[in-house]
Amino acid sequence: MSSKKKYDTEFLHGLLQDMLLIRRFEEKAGQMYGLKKIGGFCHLYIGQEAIALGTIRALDLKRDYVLTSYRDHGHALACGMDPKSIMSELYGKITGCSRGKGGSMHMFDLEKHMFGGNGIVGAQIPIATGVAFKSAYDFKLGKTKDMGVTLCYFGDGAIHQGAFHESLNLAAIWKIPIIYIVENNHFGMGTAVKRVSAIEDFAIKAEGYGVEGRTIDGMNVLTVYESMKQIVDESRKTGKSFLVDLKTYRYKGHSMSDPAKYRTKEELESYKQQDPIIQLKSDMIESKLITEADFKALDDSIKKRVQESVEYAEESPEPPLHTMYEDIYAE
Amino acid sequence: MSSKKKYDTEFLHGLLQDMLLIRRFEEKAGQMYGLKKIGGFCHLYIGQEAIALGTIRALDLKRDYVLTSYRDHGHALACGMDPKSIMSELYGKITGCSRGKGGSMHMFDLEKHMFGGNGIVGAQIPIATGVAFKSAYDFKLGKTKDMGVTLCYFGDGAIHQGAFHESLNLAAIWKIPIIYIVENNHFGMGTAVKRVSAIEDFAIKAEGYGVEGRTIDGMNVLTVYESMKQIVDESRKTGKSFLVDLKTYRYKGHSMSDPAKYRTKEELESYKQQDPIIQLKSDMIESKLITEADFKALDDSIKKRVQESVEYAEESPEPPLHTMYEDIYAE
Amino acid sequence: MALITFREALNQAMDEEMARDDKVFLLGEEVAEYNGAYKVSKGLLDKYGPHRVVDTPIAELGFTGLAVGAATAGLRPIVEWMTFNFGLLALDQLVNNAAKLRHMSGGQLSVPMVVRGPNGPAEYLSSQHSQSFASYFAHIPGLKVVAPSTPYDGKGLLKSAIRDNNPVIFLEAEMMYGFQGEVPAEEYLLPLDKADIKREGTDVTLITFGKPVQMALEAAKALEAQGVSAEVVDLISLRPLDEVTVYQSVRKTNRAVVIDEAWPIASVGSHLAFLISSNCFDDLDAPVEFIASEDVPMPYNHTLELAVQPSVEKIVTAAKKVLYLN
Amino acid sequence: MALITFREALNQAMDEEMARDDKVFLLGEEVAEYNGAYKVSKGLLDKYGPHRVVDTPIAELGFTGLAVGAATAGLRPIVEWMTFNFGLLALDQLVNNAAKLRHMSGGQLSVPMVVRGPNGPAEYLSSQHSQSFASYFAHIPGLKVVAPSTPYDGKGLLKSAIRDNNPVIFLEAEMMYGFQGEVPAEEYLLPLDKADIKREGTDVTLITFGKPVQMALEAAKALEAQGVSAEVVDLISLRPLDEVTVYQSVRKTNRAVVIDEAWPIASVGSHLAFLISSNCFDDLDAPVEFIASEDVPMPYNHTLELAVQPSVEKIVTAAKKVLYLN
Ligand SMILES: Cc1ncc(C[n+]2csc(CCOP(=O)(O)OP(=O)(O)O)c2C)c(N)n1
Ligand SMILES: Cc1ncc(C[n+]2csc(CCOP(=O)(O)OP(=O)(O)O)c2C)c(N)n1
Ligand SMILES: [Mg+2]
Ligand SMILES: [Mg+2]
Repeated sequence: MSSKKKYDTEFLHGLLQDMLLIRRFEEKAGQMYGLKKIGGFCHLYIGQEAIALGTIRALDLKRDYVLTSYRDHGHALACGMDPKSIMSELYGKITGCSRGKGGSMHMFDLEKHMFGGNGIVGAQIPIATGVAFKSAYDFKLGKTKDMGVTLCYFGDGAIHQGAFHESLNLAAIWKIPIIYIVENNHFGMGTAVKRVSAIEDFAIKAEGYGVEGRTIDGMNVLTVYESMKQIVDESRKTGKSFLVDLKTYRYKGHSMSDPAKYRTKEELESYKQQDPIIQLKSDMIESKLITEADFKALDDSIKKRVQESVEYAEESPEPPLHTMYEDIYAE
Repeated sequence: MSSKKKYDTEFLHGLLQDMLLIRRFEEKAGQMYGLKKIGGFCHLYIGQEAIALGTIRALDLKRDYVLTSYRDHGHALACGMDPKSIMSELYGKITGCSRGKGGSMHMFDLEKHMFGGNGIVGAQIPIATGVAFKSAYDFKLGKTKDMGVTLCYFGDGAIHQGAFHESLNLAAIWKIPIIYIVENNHFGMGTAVKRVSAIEDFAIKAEGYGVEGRTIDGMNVLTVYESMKQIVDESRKTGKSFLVDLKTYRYKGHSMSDPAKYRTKEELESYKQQDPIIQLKSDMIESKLITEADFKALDDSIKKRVQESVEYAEESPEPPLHTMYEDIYAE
Repeated sequence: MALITFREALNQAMDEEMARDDKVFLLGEEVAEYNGAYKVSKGLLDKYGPHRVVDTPIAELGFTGLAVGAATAGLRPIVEWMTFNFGLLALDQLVNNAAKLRHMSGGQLSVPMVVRGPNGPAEYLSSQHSQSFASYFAHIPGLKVVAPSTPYDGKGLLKSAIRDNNPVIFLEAEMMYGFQGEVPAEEYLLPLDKADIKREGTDVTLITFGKPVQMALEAAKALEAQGVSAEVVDLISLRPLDEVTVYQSVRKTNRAVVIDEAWPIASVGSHLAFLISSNCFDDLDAPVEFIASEDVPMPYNHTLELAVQPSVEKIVTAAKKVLYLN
Repeated sequence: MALITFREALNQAMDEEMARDDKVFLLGEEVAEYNGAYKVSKGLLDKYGPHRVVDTPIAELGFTGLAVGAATAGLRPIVEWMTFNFGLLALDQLVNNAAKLRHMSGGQLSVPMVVRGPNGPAEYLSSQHSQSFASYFAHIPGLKVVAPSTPYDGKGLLKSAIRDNNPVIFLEAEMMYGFQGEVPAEEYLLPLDKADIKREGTDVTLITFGKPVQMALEAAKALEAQGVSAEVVDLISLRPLDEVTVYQSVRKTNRAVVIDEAWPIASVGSHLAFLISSNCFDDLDAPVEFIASEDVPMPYNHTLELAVQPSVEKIVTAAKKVLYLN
């Protein structure tokens, strides 16, 4: 592996730190869910960290945008949102990023260009296409010199929604700078990909729309980053859209109530062998960029940060009753 | 051309006669529309006759099914529906096949397995998939030895609907014996295919679903028939589904109110040079199967039949007022 | 009679009807191998196999439309929408097709299918997952719509819905699956078009359907303690509306409170409140009170989401208002 | 003032707003090169070019969702649905997304967009193409809904809708595009939340919105000839409801007829009839009369389709009924 050569230490450090932040944050969210501090659906991102980090680091969030599904804590963190505002949102507190209105599935940060968090499978696909349309529009009207790029994440289950089909066609004919990212964790709830798809590799679908398809190992954050960097640059310059199938795995059940009996321990273990955090860590240790002790220290500081987010959420006030009438209409 | 060798005269005669029946029926419908005997949307099939005939003749309508869009007079006639019941329906009379409830877009004949006639672009695609699902279901439950096959027609404009995407995937994963037929007349209303699609040949989309794709000249009825015969047989035996892109042209506007200014005279003329009726007629004359005089006689008899359908419709009674409460719920 | 849950009652209904008629099949997301997101279809895959208990891709428009087609061709599909929130994606197939194919074909086609699943507010799910769409279906001629409130009703109605030759929308609720109630061992069917008096009373009529029926019964108990005798009418059928039963009750009590957990504007509840206002004009001693959810998207925060919805308290207060008490 | 058609008025509104703000763009099927299926967008492509007047594929869910996204990112899309019948395919994007994104993001996002096009019964189009879905939108918090009835209102309201920072559903009607009316040369805006008294009267209030307003005005004329003075309230806004204006009128006339061309159950019309019944309980001299379309899918046959819908005659009869005449 070549991390040493191509990247500066700080960049790699950042990746490691933020993947670890997602991991620890999600573990804590799961724990707090067990304590009934968090309710409803809560979809953890553990195992898929390389995707959020590897893709979002390829962006310039001043002009680029991120939209995803309900499995959105990881993307929110990768966009630089404060763990406090996310944990608080999980608690339904007024200090949450969405003022306790959205909960787990609806993390938003307008300033950081994190546009949610959507609970309807596939609904974010046309919406993200529209966000990206704005970038193309400004460019075509001569308002910008190059385009913002939008990343649109969805699952292997979501790809069969009509919304996917309609959006890819729109992106292709209007040259919309968007990258459609299948976070292919091999299951939509309890349904294995092959039970609902006659094809295995979703990149094949790209050709039917005249967009470009790619298949990428989603367990290695540097592989993800490198491919995405290239794709994002091309999309920015040309307005081309891409369909990227990133193979990954979720370690936990679909949501907190799912015992995940539909898969084998062995399958799960084989993915844990490729754990994105361990991969990068080993690589960095091998390259002498960090030591085990450094890692331990990093991990401790992250755990502390996560714990602080819990304390913040615990101490934050409930939204007052009258807020139920707020945040519905804009002035 | 080889019509003489492969087909018996009667079969070819039937094709010629029924294409001519559609042509003359549609011309008359257009005329009656001009006289305000018919109202609303009326989408004529002139130019596309080879498709309805060439495909439906490949079926066994005892067990096979037909579903199409609002441009449905041709399919209704090709399924063997009486021109009287169709013209009467256009007049909104109680003797119409749909008792004056449906009009031009909703021709149905349960017994002849003509399942309509749908006014929502693309809506017939999942419905037809369901009709075909019934055939697969009976087969899987051991009730039948081989399967009925369903033909599902839609336009080059309809293919961009999500309903298309969702249906093809269902057909592929469940091995549903259905043939998706794009009647590619190059325009959806005033929109040329290439303005709403980044790919030209829709058969390419098939691969993305794991179904088989074909492109066929839709102006030659024998070409259509031969390809379809083979496809229908294969689908019947294997439950395979197909996506077939049949290239054709509509001579008239989209509906009666459309002056069709979006295309050139030359383009229209070039298709008229390949007119499906003239092609078959010339071929049969060349092969000495008919004479010009035979053709004239056939045409006259068909015109008479069409005229009779008008008289029938004219003389038929209006639906009584109380019928507005009928045909809504089944017992 | 056995005490079983609403979930089990629905399961029994499907099981019995699938055993009775092999044209009946179930399809939806996670209904087979996972036994249903809410376990309503538990055991059916094992019993009837994958051709009759069918896991679908996440493609509501597609598989609902497929069911419409299969129904016209002679099968009797039961579609499970994981929740009715997702059913919006499939609305065209129900409203423009299932409800109209018989009409547009002049009575030739019929569409014997059931669409069932949880509708209405759940818990901690925010705005996209906690809404009642009852009015969307009740609005549409060509559909039948029922909303049971007990295991007994659920079983009898679902069996009738499956045997009905029309598209029937069958509204359940996530929070109801655990409700318990008595269900006889013998087979029974219930009519799809009849309201049911769940409790008799003389002073005020509380009318609702689905999950809030329990609230109305609790409110009736609380009112009893305060000397008020409340009658509870469980509407059951939202299309057609059993107006006769409703009017009979209101003409007896002369006071009505309608409860609907949907948003107020253009709801089944306000429609009913209008019908009563108009048809019992001379019998009413007070304007009809109508309790709906607050006219806002559902917030995630639990305190807010409870405050948004109808409650026993709100019903008691409304009943007292029409009685001019306090 | 110039006499122009409803179609031209809408065209002017879009034209002026597109000239004023280059964030405004129009998209939909056939809106550009074809100038609109009903020619409402005539000339806009020539004036603003293909980046701002955009022909879409037939993909209602996709392009409506795209507009939602573009709006959150700062543009001001006007979506033309060729007809609202096809909009059912896109309902998820309006109901689950456009109406809720602001709420779910705790007030961060806004969705300034307009969805417009013909809604309601047209002529000779059978069941799938001739239906009013007004109640589907009025039901949903997070949306605004307006239904103008004249060129003047159409222009002023559409301009306001385009400038509004929320998703506005703008209901037109195929049969209305040719309606003529006076429109001033100077720019004007109209409020999205106000009803309008279209004719003053003292004996009975006729309340409706959209296309049937003309019918109500004709009915008022016919009633005048019979010595009855009818007030006509044009509701205009279906969400929010301008209850004040409605109640003021009913409290003056003590009699109300509500007309809605949708199906009756769970409609805007019956909701309004309930609100009046309840809030003007002590003022009403007769139960509110409600005229909707018959509760059936629309037949193609013209005689039947006219019989199904509200009519001047039906309104006159209802007005007389609440006045206990005949
Ligand atoms: C339209 C819609 N249908 C169904 C659901 C219920 N649901 C939520 S997540 C999910 C599975 C999605 O799987 P996938 O797209 O692979 O994403 P993953 O959860 O694996 O990240 C389903 C069926 C929903 N939220 N929305
Ligand atoms: C869902 C929906 N959107 C729009 C329309 C209006 N419309 C009717 S036909 C048509 C064009 C369809 O073109 P195509 O699929 O190519 O079929 P063709 O008319 O060429 O046979 C459109 C946009 C509709 N009926 N349904
Ligand atoms: Mg997945
Ligand atoms: Mg076409």
